[in-house]
Amino acid sequence: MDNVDKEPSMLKQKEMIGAHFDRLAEAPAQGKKVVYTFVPGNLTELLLSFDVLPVYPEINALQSAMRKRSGDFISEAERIGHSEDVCTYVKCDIGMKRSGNIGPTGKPIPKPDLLLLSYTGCFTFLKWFELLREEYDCPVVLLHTPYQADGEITPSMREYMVRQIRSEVIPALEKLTGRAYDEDRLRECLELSRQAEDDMVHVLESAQNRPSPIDAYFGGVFYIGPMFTAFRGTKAAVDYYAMLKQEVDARIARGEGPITPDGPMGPEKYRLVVEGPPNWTHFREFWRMFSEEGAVVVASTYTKVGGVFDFGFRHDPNDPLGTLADYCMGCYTNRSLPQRVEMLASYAKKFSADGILVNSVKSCNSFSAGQLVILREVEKRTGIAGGFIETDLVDARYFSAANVKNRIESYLQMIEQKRSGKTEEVRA
Amino acid sequence: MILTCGIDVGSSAVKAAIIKSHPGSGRAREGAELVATHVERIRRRDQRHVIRAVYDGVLEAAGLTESDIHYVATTGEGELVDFRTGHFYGMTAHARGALFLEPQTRAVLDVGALHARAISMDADSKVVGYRMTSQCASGSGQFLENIARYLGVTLEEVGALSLEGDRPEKVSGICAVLAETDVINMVSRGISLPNILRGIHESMANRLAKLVRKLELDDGIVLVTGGLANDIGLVHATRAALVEHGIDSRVETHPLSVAAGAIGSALWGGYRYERLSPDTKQAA
Amino acid sequence: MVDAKQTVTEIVARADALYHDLEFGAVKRWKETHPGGKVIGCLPTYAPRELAHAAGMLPVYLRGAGDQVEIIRGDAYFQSYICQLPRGMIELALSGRLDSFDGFLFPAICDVIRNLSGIWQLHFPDKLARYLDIPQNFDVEVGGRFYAEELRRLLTDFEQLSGQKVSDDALRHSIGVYNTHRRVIQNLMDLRSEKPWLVPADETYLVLRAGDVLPVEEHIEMIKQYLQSVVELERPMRDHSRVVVSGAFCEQPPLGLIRTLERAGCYIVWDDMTISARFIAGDVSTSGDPCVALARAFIEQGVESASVYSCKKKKGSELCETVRKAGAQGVIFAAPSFCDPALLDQPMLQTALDQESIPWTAFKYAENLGQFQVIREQAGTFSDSIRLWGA
Amino acid sequence: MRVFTGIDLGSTTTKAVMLDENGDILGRGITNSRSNYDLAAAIAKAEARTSARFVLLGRELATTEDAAALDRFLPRLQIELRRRQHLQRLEVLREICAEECQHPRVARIREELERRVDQIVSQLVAAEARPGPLAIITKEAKGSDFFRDRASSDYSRLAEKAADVEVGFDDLMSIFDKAIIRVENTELKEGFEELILQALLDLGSRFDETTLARYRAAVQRTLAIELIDGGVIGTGYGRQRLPFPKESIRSEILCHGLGAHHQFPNTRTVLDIGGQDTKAIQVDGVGIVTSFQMNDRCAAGCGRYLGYIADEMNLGLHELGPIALQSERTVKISSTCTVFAGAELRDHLSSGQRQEDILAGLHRAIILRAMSLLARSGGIDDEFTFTGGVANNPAAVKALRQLVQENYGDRVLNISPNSIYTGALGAALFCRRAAEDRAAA
Ligand SMILES: Nc1ncnc2c1ncn2[C@@H]1O[C@H](COP(=O)(O)OP(=O)(O)O)[C@@H](O)[C@H]1O
Ligand SMILES: Nc1ncnc2c1ncn2[C@@H]1O[C@H](COP(=O)(O)OP(=O)(O)O)[C@@H](O)[C@H]1O
Ligand code: SF4
Ligand code: SF4
Ligand code: SF4
Repeated sequence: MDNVDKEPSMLKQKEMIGAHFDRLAEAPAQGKKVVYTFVPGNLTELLLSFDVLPVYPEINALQSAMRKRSGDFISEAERIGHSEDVCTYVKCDIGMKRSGNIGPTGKPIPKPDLLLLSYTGCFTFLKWFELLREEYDCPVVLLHTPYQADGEITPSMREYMVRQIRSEVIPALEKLTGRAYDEDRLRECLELSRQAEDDMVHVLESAQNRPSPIDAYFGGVFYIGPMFTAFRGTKAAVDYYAMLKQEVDARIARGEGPITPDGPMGPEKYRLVVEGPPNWTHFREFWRMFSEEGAVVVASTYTKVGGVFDFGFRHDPNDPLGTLADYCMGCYTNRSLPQRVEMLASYAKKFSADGILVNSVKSCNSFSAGQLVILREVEKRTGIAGGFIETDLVDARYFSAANVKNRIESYLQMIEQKRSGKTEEVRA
Repeated sequence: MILTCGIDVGSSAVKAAIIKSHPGSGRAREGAELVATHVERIRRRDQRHVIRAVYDGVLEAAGLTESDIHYVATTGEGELVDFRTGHFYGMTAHARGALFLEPQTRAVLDVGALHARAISMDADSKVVGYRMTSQCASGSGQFLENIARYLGVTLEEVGALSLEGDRPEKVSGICAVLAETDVINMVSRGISLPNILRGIHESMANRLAKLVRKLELDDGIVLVTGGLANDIGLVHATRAALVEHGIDSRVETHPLSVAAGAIGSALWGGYRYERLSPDTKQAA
Repeated sequence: MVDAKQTVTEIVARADALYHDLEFGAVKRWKETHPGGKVIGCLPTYAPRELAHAAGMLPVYLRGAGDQVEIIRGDAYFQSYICQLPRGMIELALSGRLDSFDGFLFPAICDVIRNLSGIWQLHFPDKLARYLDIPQNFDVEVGGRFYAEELRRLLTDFEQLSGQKVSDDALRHSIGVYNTHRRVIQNLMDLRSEKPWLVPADETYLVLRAGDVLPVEEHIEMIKQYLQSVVELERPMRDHSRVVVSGAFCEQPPLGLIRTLERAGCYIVWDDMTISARFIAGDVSTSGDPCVALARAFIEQGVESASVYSCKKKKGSELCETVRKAGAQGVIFAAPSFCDPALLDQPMLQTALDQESIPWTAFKYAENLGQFQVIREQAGTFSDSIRLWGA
Repeated sequence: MRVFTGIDLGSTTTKAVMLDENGDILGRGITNSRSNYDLAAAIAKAEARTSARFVLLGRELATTEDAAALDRFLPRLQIELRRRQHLQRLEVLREICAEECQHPRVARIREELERRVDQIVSQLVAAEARPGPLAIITKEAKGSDFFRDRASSDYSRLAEKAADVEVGFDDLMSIFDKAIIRVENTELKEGFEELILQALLDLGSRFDETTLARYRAAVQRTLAIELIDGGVIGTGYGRQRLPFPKESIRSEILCHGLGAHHQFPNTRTVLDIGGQDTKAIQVDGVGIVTSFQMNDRCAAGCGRYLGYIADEMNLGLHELGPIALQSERTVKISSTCTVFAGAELRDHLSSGQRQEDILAGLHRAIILRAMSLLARSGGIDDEFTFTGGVANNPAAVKALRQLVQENYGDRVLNISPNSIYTGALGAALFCRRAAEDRAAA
């Protein structure tokens, strides 16, 4: 987005993230504690209340990919014995660690003082931190989020989580920082989260407009950035989302579509719902395959991995630990297949989509296993056209541009053909 | 004097070697001599038929007859050799053969028709580690062979042509078959033969380097064996790729590299022969 | 002697037939002799079969479709980069081979099995499809409590399915039966590490796999008889190396692969292929609240597994211990392609082995793999290097 | 006359279909895609023009001749036409082979090599020049065979006989391998006019002067018809490589869907197995694609697979199917990796399995992969149409029929003798439609 006009929110976001990495780089000198944790099911507010800095290995991995470094990192991990078959996020992170742990801004990322294995819905996270544990000599604390197998959160699940937070996570943070758990501080953070969440949902819902003022997948990953990482529960996030909301509302008022890496998008021709994470190694190229054809993504599930807010959940300052548990268990990755189908079908309707497209990534069993069934079910329930492409998160070897483009084009032409209903017979 | 014959039955070629060694020279087979080698591509012929032809060929080259041979050792698809005395597994044989050809060898890069493998070994040719390509044929000799066929050059020309390339064109696909399409596209975009071949070599070399990189190598030479050792373009690219991957071992090849497996198994045959009981010797 | 040989042949033939019968004739026969009895299919790795047993049901382990069934519809459900097992499961289900099953249990082991439970819920709404979360917290008061509650909830589902109320005594009885089962299996494993030439890998495997479908009491008898007879056989000891096979706890390698390993000169003295029956080491307590006892046993006596977060400081110490105890000379890592848990575990386990100078080799397989040459070469070289230079 | 052309640049073959103003098929052309897409498109298009002329000739003749006579005459004429083209190519082959023999690599055995290669080519020519229905010609007439495939299998058979210690089989084959590529990329010199007159001459002795005169007149009238290019639409794997504007390119999915619908209007499911990709497509009652699946980045189980097998067994592609049909016991084949196929094949051969049983297994393996894709795209609805080059293979069709029956029950299975042209046909239909739209606008 270098030669394209940037909106103020974009600049602000860049600045926020830059500042975070600066803080991280200075953490050891400043005596600040660093905690590694994951995006889905993160306890950012709790961490903030202890004044520790979070590092999200997935974010490092995806940033590495966008900077075209992931290939080297992955091959480094494969060199030390990791299989070609497994999740490339893990390999990218391990490889980055082995290559000096330099962050996206070129500054070093400090070693963790604690590994907070608070994760949601993916077994690979467990392995990931087992692997990191071997790399670093630091304590690990695990928060196990039970899966919503039957599409609900039972009292037993909630109790289990609260008990873990209370008897394991909090004591570990207390021990690390030497300060006592401050519930009031946590409540304040949760209140700030709630405010930002309101505005973010407003932005995501704006895609119901025609044309949609946002791209809820490619653009969406930028919008969720602050919310899913180090900024939830801060004033900065509240300001960012307020600003973003304003910009989006202004675009709606002007009847404008989303901003793409190549500037404002042309006329909106196709409205899609996308399931699955994006590819990061060819992010712009990938986006362009859609934007050039006039396809805009009006809703995606990937923007819900770090929390599902659009069905009403908000962090609740009145029940601090309970709300953290609910948040973790509610993340998209912790939802059962039937719930995911439900969600996609509701998006298709709510956002008047022309099609549902699955981007299946080789890395991620958690997302991918069952996506074909999801696709069929959503097609069946909504009657809109389904499409399927395969790429990977951060392994460029699995992004075959020609192949992906071919499928996307065929898919969009299919929607077009379906819509126009032109046929031999009709014309004859 | 013990005369042993090693036969390496591969998927694209059959290789044979006859070794003369002294009784009592143990595992090291100090003073062993290579008497003759013989190689034939299978090329759509019946394997058993080729095996026989190769055996006859190597005997003729050595000026020996079947009854002179004390032990026939096989490697590769050894089951097909019904006159074998014993069998040794591929990497054991290649490591041994490589050490014979080049005593400084500490790692072998065996690139054959369908597989590539990197083997690290100690000074005694004991295999200490290895990596292989997976169940996918991309980046193997067969792949190169197909491409050569497409491009209308013979295998013998491939190496020299590739060295002429100055702006190698990257092959993107992982799949050998899809890479063919890449190559077709290149031709139609007017990329020169040398640059295409060099691009392929570089991509293969990169894969090979990754295999080697996963081994923990001591000093010493990396010897390329197998059919593709003849391909100087690949050897050249492999050298560069290893350097790029931060491996400073010297990469060498030997005119008899292709027969390394056969030579190795013949040497092992000598060792085992001495350990056979007298009556098995009779039978052998 | 002749009798022993015949007994072994018969047992193995029966086990072989059970292994190959993907129409699940044994299950149908069980249903005939147990009118109204319910059958629950359990996916790998570990399922608390005691609960089903106590409810008068037949728990059957399901491990994909092996190498005999052609996968047609199964592939429609999974991309190429997902392991083979779930395709096999779908194929079995859609081809009607699982019709005689009344419910399915999907233990938490990996994302694939977890999502498979969702597919089941979507596709087979009239059958019980139960995902069983296992705790990744190993405090008896936290994770143990949660797991005991999960077990109780599962028991309620089983009671509903079978129409039988399960008393604590009944459950304790079932635990006792499975304790015996665990003990006879341990005896077989012991013999295997002592005299592997008496119990070839493929035979042991088949006999143990028979326990997937047989009622536990029958299986106990089968193993006992096999053990009794096999020690009487004169089976020659070969100049083989002794290895542990690790990583094959879920999707199973084809029988041909197991045979290939032994033919390439490796005695398998321990493996995790049938770990589900040995997931809990030793007896489960038969006193007190039985669900709590099962939960405790899982937390305190559960074996190291890729699907369970390892709270041990050093990953792999348990594997090194196993190698020592079984008197193995090396480890063969055999994992299903695309199996994240097994494959992500390996580097850590390998580091641990390296530190103890235990040689290892690794390869991947799929349950329907048909070609073994590469694996034979690899295992053969591994065995060669142990034998030609080994201590 | 305005004509509309669709070109399907496949990964292995390039096909062209030409429609007239009424949407009737005038001509078809096919060539190997090999190294040069532009050239391949040009050759396919030129072939389509030639065959269009032939169809037009038929129309002209129909004005003067009675139907029965035409039925006797036209097929013969076509055979002769093809024979002429074929002989022409053999002559090109001879020249290029001779050039290849000058390469320093073979200097050692040049003379002997030259002699034997020439002898082999002469034998090929002799076989072709013999009158009567030749295998090559009738096969080609079915729209399925290539000069390359046929020539290479015949050549290698003869080469095996001609080889000895002095001039090895490898030496002989390497000359051919190099030459054939150049042959394929050579546009034939003579056009339709010379060829057809030659062909008429060949048949001349069978007709009386007046009939011949009428025929010649018809040829002249045909040649007088101007074929005006009404547009070209490209599709297929290589479509991006064509110097076409974007609006002249259609996805091959849509083309196959529409083409199949045109051939069999009741089609609901389409399976296309091409050289490097397999597609399963669902279409609705008017030919609109509703869902589709393609194989992923791995080319396992596609048409090239059969190509490798044929090479491996030293057979022509068209021979595989008929041999496999003789099987009584299908061997189970596990790997569909194209490159590994050869190894697996040898494996089974050396373990004593019969060739036809292995081949049957290989065909089944391919179809099994396709079945998965079909299942993924939504199953097989009635009617089911099989398109793409592999549909020419009877063993593949048999395996498909069987598996469809086993898994979906009774389904009408449509296969057009021109199945390989389905994509190109779809493209041509789109082309004609676009022209109409332009006219309407
Ligand atoms: N001069 C050469 N240049 C390049 N490749 C060669 C040459 N000679 C042989 N090869 C390749 O070597 C391969 C055979 O190698 P080999 O080690 O014998 O394999 P295998 O043991 O599997 O038969 C063939 O695939 C062929 O492509
Ligand atoms: N006569 C034939 N018999 C059997 N297979 C054939 C025949 N002709 C073509 N094929 C198969 O068709 C494939 C080419 O099909 P096609 O649909 O043209 O593919 P693409 O469009 O990808 O080039 C070849 O790879 C070959 O396997
Ligand atoms: S498997 Fe998926 S959810 Fe799990 S760590 Fe990898 S990318 Fe993330
Ligand atoms: S990717 Fe290509 S080379 Fe690899 S298995 Fe598939 S077809 Fe074979
Ligand atoms: S084989 Fe591995 S990835 Fe597949 S279901 Fe089993 S544990 Fe999961």
